[in-house]
Amino acid sequence: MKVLYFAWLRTKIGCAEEEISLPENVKTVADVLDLLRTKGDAYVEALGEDKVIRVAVNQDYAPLDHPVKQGDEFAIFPPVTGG
Amino acid sequence: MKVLYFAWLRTKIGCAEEEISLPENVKTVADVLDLLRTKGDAYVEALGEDKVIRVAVNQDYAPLDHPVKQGDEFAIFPPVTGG
Amino acid sequence: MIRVQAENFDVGAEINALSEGNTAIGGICSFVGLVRDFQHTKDDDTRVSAMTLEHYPGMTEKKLAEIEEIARQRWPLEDVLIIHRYGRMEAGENIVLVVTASAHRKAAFESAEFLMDYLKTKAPFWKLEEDDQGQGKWVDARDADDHALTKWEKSQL
Amino acid sequence: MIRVQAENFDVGAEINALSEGNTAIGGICSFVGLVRDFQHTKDDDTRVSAMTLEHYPGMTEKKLAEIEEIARQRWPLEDVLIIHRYGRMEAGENIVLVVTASAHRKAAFESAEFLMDYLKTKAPFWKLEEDDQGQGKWVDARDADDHALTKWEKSQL
Repeated sequence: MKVLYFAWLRTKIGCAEEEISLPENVKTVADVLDLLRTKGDAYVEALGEDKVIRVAVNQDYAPLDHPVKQGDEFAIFPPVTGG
Repeated sequence: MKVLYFAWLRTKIGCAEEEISLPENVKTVADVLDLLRTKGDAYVEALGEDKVIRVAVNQDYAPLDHPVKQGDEFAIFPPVTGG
Repeated sequence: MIRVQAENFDVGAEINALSEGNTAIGGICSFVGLVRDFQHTKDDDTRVSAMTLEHYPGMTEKKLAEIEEIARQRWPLEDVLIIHRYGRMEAGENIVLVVTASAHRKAAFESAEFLMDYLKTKAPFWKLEEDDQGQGKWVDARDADDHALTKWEKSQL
Repeated sequence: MIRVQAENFDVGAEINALSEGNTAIGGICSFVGLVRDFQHTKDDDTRVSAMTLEHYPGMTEKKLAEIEEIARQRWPLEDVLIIHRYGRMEAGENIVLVVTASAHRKAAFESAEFLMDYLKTKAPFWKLEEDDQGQGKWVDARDADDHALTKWEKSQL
């Protein structure tokens, strides 16, 4: 699955885009975030419980219980500040 | 006193502007309208009780009891429809 | 700034000129009213092809200046422009332009809508519509415009 | 119509192009958001001299198209234009433009304000402000923008 990071999440994690494989037991947005938190300190810090982040699956906002599958485009970013 | 007519009031009365002298007893907007109604059928029809008209004295909207004096600019017109 | 004129105006050029060089402006809201080429659905099928706007020279300028002043007191505005035309205009031509510039989006939107509502009910203009047979008809005032104004008088802005 | 682009745009030319030839349009409302050259009054005195807007290519276009569609369903619009820039912009430059054209004034105003409120809270853009020392800082989302959106969800339009 392709994972994209934007704004301070991108700078904190130090990468804009990466490919991850989903283990069998990873079925929701929350599961993916848990999986990413095992990848090192930068991830733990960026995706910590105290951080306000948003997730989009296939370019639509998705809640924590939204299902995910291998081919999805998974994006993590802060609340938007455009306009 | 200069009296101005606009829109259908102008076309009904057949004049855009006229000069009238104010008798001693003409002290308010209502008095002026009464005076004008004595000037003929076109005036009676244009300024009839059933007509919705607005009055401005010296270029400000004025109610019926607003005082008037000889040097004033007195305008009569329908509700506005600009914009 | 207010302008009452017979000549047409270039909406784009006016907005561009207003924003130029003032970096305190965060948002500019504009509204332009145009002569609509509509069918008289109520009475008949004649098309309105043109109209003439009569106004009250002197009082018009006075009212527009008052309206601008009220808007500037209510909202933190960097700039205000009101242009209102009079005379004969054909379908598709500009009638009125309101532009408001502010540091804040909400102030720009609200003040522009306020200015238009106020113009519609207080500025001394009268529309004479001309159908495609050349017949003129004075347009009646709309209750909806008075209601739009009531909104501003009631609201605690 | 929506456009997501790095290049600047000419507000006036865009508005003029939109109205041309459509005599069913009675009113056009536009809003342009600009980079403000403001003081950081909260933290310090450094001036913001430029900013960079990052966005999510693909999702941006999708969200803007959705927002346009919602506005067209809610209001009787003759035309809609949304332009949003990304990349680096200096103080005074245009960021975003929304233009709505309708037969009716109220529809034009309301839909333009709705589009801006929606853009501010749903379109995937992130501002990195640059002060005059060249330091970048990611801008936090404002609660006020969420509240502006809530208005539209509650209102019976």
